[in-house]
Amino acid sequence: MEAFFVWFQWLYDETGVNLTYFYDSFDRGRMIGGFFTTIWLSVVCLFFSTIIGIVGAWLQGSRLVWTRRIVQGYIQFFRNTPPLVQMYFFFFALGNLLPRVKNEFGFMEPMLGNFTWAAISLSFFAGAFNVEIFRSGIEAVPESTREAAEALGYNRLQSYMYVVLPLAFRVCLPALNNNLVNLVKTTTLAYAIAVPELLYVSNQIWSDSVNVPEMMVTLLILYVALVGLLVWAMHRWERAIRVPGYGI
Amino acid sequence: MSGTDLPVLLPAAQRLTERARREREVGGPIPRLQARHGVWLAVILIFSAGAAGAQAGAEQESVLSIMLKWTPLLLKGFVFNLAISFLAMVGGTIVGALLGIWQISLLPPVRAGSWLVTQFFRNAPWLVLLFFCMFLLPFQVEVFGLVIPLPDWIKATFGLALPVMANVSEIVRGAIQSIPSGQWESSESLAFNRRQTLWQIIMPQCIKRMLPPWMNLYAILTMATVLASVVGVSEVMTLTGQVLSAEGGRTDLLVPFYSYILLWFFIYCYPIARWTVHLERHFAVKT
Amino acid sequence: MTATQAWTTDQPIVRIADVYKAFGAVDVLNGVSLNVMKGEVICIIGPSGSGKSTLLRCINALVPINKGSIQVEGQEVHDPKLDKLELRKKVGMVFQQYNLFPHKTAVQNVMMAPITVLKQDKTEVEARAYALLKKVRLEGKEHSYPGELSGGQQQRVAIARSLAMNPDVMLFDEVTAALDPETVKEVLVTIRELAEEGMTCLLVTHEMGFAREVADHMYFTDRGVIVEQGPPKEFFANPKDPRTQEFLGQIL
Amino acid sequence: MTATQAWTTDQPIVRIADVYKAFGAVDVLNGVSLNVMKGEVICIIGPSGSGKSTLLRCINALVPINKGSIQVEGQEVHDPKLDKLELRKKVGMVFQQYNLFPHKTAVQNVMMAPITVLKQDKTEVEARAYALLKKVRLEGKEHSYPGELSGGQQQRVAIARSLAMNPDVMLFDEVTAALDPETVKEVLVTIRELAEEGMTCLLVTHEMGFAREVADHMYFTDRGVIVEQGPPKEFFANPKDPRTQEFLGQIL
Amino acid sequence: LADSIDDIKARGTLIVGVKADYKPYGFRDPSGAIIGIEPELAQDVADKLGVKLEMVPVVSSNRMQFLEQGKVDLMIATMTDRPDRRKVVQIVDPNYYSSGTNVMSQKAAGLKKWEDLKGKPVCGIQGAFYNKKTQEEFGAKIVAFKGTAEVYTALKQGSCVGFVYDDSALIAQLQDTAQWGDYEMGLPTIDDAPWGLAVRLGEAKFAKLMSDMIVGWHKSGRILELETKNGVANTPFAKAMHEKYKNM
Ligand SMILES: Nc1ncnc2c1ncn2[C@@H]1O[C@H](COP(=O)(O)OP(=O)(O)OP(=O)(O)O)[C@@H](O)[C@H]1O
Ligand SMILES: Nc1ncnc2c1ncn2[C@@H]1O[C@H](COP(=O)(O)OP(=O)(O)OP(=O)(O)O)[C@@H](O)[C@H]1O
Ligand SMILES: [Mg+2]
Ligand SMILES: [Mg+2]
Repeated sequence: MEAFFVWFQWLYDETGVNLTYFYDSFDRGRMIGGFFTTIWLSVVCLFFSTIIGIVGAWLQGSRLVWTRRIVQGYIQFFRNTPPLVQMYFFFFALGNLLPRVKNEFGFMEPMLGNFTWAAISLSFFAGAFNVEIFRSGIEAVPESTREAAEALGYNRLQSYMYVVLPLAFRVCLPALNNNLVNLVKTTTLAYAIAVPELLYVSNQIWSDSVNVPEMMVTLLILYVALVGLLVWAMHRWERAIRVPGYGI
Repeated sequence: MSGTDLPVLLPAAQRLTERARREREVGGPIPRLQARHGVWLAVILIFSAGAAGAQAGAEQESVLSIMLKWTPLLLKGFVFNLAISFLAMVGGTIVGALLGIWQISLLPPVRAGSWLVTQFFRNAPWLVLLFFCMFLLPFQVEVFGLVIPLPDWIKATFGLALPVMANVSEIVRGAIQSIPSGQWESSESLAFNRRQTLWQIIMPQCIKRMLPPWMNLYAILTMATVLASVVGVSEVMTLTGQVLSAEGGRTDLLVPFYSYILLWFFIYCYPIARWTVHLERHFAVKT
Repeated sequence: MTATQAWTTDQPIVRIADVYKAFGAVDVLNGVSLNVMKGEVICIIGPSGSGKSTLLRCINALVPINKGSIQVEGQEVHDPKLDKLELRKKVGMVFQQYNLFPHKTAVQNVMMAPITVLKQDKTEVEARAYALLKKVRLEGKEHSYPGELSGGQQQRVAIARSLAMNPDVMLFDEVTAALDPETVKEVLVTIRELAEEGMTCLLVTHEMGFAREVADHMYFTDRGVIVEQGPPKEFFANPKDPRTQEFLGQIL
Repeated sequence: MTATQAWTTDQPIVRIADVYKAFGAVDVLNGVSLNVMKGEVICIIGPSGSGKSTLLRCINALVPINKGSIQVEGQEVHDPKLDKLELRKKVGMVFQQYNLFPHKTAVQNVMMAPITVLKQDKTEVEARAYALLKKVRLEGKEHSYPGELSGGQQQRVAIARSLAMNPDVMLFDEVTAALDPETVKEVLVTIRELAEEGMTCLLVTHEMGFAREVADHMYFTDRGVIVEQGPPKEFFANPKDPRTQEFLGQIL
Repeated sequence: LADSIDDIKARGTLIVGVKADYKPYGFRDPSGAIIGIEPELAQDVADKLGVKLEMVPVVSSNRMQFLEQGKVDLMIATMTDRPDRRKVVQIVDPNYYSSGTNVMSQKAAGLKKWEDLKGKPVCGIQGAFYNKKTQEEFGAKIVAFKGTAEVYTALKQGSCVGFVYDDSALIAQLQDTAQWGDYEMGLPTIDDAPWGLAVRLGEAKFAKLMSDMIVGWHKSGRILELETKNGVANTPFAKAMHEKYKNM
């Protein structure tokens, strides 16, 4: 293993290709930390944005005008403003409004840290798109299928949970898939509020070691792999829940 | 898969037409909600917050007047954002549409090649693509001794057009594949060739399905133009950072300034979103 | 809630009195009255758009009515205070397009409602579901998805799904459309068996041969009113109303 | 390409000889042979899944065959060198699901193919399209979109659309399924008129009454082979094959 | 290979990469022009060459690429002179400026020595080279943001205990007692690191010219003058260099 790391030192000396995270244990630690932060942030946001999408689409079908309006307002706000600015907004503006708590060093610090805010703002951002995606899926479920559920005595929530949503899910999976891919890529924005994810640590490494191109290539490879994994898993899933006789 | 849509549950087509008919009976589109009121409320809140901040530091210049002072500069930056988003969308859409059609080509190599290109550019982070454009494209090109400069914002346009292209490609492919196969068969049995079928039968039916994801993509792209700072474009976010720094890092400026920028984006993008809904409905009535 | 207040089996189980229904400006039902006794099988025929499906949907409270009264087991269906879920447990409906849940297998389709809606025990429901599928001659197809079944098979799953709720009344909306003669026959046999077991059935159909075979009583609707009725023999042999005569005359 | 090489009108216009077709492991056609003369109307009946639709689609070269020969006007359909577009100009097809182009009005649906494919003059095609729609009794519906037409009306637009190409042979796949008796009658009349004008028609149907009325010759298919054939009178009155007898016996 | 001085003269403009977000070294005025200490130095160079000056705003992640690509002729962009950077661009000797590193924190925190930072969240600026050191040697948890405005806001809201930054900039900030009365710069300044002005590798003639110019600036006290003009206390480095060169 050590020899492996030393080889990259040699590579740098000989060719100028500087992959510090192989031979420098500090950079390696940062890089691994960044990698897992990205994964963790992605997973958290994938989960919550999907929940937001499902609940939002359900609320959008509500009979109460104001519920629908609030959901629409939410969607329009988050879709039409840059997520980077949203993140600032959550962290600096809302973060300031929350009560502070004493931390282990005896300082008053904000109740929610930057990771939490990044997760919240990215979930809301992707969630806004998810609501629309689920809505389109729900609209594609034939009225007659919903009626059949009603005729069997399902109430509104039951027919949504057991019939409409499972079908809508299959219809909108490709679109959802796409949005989730975007979400994973968008987690890079968390670097703006100092969440130590991949872009953030890469940025630190390239400012320390002047190896911007190498780090960019690294980022490219890592993200294409990560997203590729997600796409692959989603496709597997898509196939697994595919309904015979439907879709193309 | 795609931004795009939907391997549609077959009966949906019928049902949607039903709704369109109902809308026609009512004598026009049944209006969806108006997010505007809520938003204006938010705007007023933001401004009052700014004003309050201004009163706190009495001897300092008021937040509002600082914002006004810098507005012309920031607007110049915002113009870059809009120009980049517009050009990248046009370029990306044209190339992406071709790529999407190639994805359903009957020739396996064409199909595989365009699939690969699409997947690669779709999965790579935008920032990294932008950086490579900055890095790989020269700052000027010489054609027959003529030096054509490639300013940063052109590079940024190029860098952003790549992911747009990949996304459009997926949108087009998804939409084409969501058209029931009966449409292909009946065109075939009427002796349409593949090109005629595609352009006269399939594509017109795809428009409605493609519009929402396409406009979503434009929204995402517009928001992503702020990344152009990486290639050195003085777009609005970069300038905002520089302005805040020029004001000496006053902590009461950060939120008002970013809210201000937020508002600009909203004012630009929201009407487009409304217009999409309108267009979608327009196409829905006809099908 | 399970209100059988004043109702006894010697009264009509479904009592429809002077029902009017309009969709916007379109008058669909213009004063329909009919009574169905427990265990009876009635058939409603009539040209397209004459309001047959709408009538069935009104009985099930899927659409509200404008005027008149519909009672099932003595209980007013369009009473705003009525718990619709209770009604639907008593009245089953089979749709022309089957409307099976495409993401569930045949047996799951049958089991879902009793478990979710009636909160019945899963193993018990499962046993009943298999029995029902056997009854509609679908042994071996229990684990097929609707997309893998032929139209006639889907139709029979839909019937089993409704029966699993143990309704007192079944509404069938054009259950034989687009089926081949053999499958029509199978569905016919199934419905007959149900009737023999005392199930009350209301059918809408375009298949005259089928109606003749299965019905205890025929109704002919046109433009939202019942134009003619009677036992099938007489109805087909000597239609009295000119509209009925014309309609029956078209049949090949 | 308009090859009428050796074909003369005294030979069968459609000549199907010993055709085999399998989808993967599923054998669908197992040696089908039949001949249709110019101006003849033939009906193919048979249980669901017996390969009727597949046979029609083979004639139109929508699906390739595994073995055997299909000739239209003396020309081999499954000759790889054949220009399929030329074949399809000669053979029209009407699908069970209509497959109209939902983004075009009725008259546009009819006009599209002649203009795009045959490059015919627009005004001339337009006049013909209106005439065709009149012929299928759709006056006044010319500018309706498919979504605004009833099933029977859509079906007739689909017929007009195929006729606009002036084919020599028409294939109808279950065109009357899910239509009410009155509309079935109208479609029947339309097809009869076509036959009288000398059009060759191949129909697949589940409506025995309809088949009896319209066909010059009946074919009964089961499990991918033609089990029985004959003129309709004899076919319905004295079926010889036990399978046919059973099938016809089911009819109500 | 043509010499870039000839190119610049032929072109009639000198293109210099400067910072635009680092008051007072390089920042915008409301008209959009970039002003500050470094732009003035750049103007001196242009005057010396007798050409017009064009300034390109750079950030740490792209400044070296811009120079390598030929997009800028010269870089005066607060870049710390480090050996690995010398491999990529040619840093001109002598150094034109220098700054030390210090931490601004609440007086109540009572930070006295660098080791006190251990385990605590400390704000920083993305791309600063001392982030790594503070993290690696003193065990602080660096929370780095894009710009100073973000950092000051985060500091105020308690997201970190201090701000590690160039001491000269911190001194200037602390003068605003209305906002920062409760804060101090309690640690000893470390790492007096020199800043380097850079040209492309192999530009011997241009490098020589720039070297002479830097000596000239030190000799004439131009740097000290610019510091005073921009409200920065004269730094020990500038004073020392002036002493060293003034009599040569
Ligand atoms: N939701 C609705 N809104 C408006 N009009 C409707 C609606 N549902 C049905 N109708 C109209 O009511 C009339 C009767 O419809 P219904 O479905 O009851 O006819 P039907 O007798 O079942 O005909 P078919 O035999 O074609 O099924 C039709 O003209 C139809 O267009
Ligand atoms: N593309 C296909 N792939 C696999 N199997 C197919 C395909 N198309 C048809 N089949 C099978 O071929 C058989 C015959 O199908 P076909 O559609 O020709 O029947 P049909 O006689 O028209 O029946 P119906 O009366 O129900 O329309 C069926 O068992 C069907 O499942
Ligand atoms: Mg009906
Ligand atoms: Mg068929």
